[in-house]
Amino acid sequence: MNAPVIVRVQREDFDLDAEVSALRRERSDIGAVVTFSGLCRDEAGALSALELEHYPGMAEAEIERICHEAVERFGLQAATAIHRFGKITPGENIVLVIAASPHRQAAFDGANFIMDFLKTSAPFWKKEHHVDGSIGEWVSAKDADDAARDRWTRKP
Amino acid sequence: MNAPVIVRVQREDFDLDAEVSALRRERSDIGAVVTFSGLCRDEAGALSALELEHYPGMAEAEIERICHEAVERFGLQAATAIHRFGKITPGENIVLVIAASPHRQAAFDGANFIMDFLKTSAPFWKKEHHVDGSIGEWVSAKDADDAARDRWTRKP
Amino acid sequence: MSTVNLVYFSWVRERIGKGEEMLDLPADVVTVADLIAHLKTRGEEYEAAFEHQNVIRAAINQEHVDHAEPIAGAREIALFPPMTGG
Amino acid sequence: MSTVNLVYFSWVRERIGKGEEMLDLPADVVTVADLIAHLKTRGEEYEAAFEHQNVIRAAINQEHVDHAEPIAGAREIALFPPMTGG
Repeated sequence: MNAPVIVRVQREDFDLDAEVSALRRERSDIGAVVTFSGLCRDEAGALSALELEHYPGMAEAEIERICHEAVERFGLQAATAIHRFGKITPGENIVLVIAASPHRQAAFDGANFIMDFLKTSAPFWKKEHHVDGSIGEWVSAKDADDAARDRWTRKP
Repeated sequence: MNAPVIVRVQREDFDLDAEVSALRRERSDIGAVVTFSGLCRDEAGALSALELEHYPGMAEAEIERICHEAVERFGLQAATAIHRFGKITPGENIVLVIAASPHRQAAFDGANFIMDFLKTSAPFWKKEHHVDGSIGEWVSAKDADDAARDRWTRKP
Repeated sequence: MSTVNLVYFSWVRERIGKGEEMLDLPADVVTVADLIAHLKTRGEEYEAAFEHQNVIRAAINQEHVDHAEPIAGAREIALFPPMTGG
Repeated sequence: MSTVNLVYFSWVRERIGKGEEMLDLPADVVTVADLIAHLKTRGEEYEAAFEHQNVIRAAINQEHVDHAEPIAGAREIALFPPMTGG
């Protein structure tokens, strides 16, 4: 497959419109573009920031593996995944995934698949900072995220 | 539910970034935003334009009903749906759906649900214009679209 | 006798040759199915539009209904092919 | 004896007190599980980091592996908790 895959791991914010425009540019064979933006929630006002640690090199490599698998499995025309690291405050972007395809379900499934595997396989870890100044625990991995990933191994 | 629902049926194009920004503005409780953009494909170069006819009044009302159902069913924090009418050329936007939720799967499901029902229940009809100057047939409804809609009646 | 506004879309509109008309309906036109049968008596353009009447969709006052729906009290009835938006 | 670069993340890093170290490994350290058992002999900070060793994830040369994976030829071995990105 030579569908373009763009992966970036960066401290700075990203621009949804710029990324979608780059992926759509100068082609008119795309029928569906699905984007997923993962944002930092304030946890009912208790959270002041998330601090994201990552494994440089492997983070990019792992997300690329996931995106290429999604391209192949769902016949995507293009895929983009951008994941931030460092300190991120409520309302800010954490992650962006974009999937393009001729038809809508493949674009939905592609973006959903990339997010499920990114959650469980991309080497990132979140630590909570509270508004009261305390630094909380590392966020625990959720069984629900493993279950979400595992549903893709039941071939349709 | 008092989650904000924005529905527009319009001839002019829309701006993905402006719509997402409007929905995110001044809140930090959203964890996931999924967008779906449906674009006009060139059908391997054969298509010069799609002409979209709609039922004014009912189109807006029906999409609002669908969005409110999605808000209730998936606990969405906000939903936006914009559908264009008139002549649309390859590469241009036809439809935009946005769903916001605290967690990712509800946002994916909400946008997917809105699109499936919009396809089969919103009063729009597409006619093809070909690059050779001929005006083609009205696009036929697909059984696959009915099947996609009907999967939502099997409650999880 | 009741008067109703009929609206047509897509190839139903094209075959009938108009998008809208006001019509007085006889008292024995009770359901959407009755209405379609009645329209088919009005000329070959209507016969062509409703040739495959099972595929025709209907809305009363801008809400989807099926062919068995009574039309009493309808201000506006729309008849159109399956939708292809999105 | 082989030399390998070990990298630690998240609370594994915090408990050990460093993010990276070069280590000479005895010949009887064959798998990732052996490596974790070996590290646990190096002090209480390592014991704390690998207390619940079943939850520890490993990567060799930046690819996920399980605990039974042989480490022969590894340039870099990473040990870390379950991931929580996205």
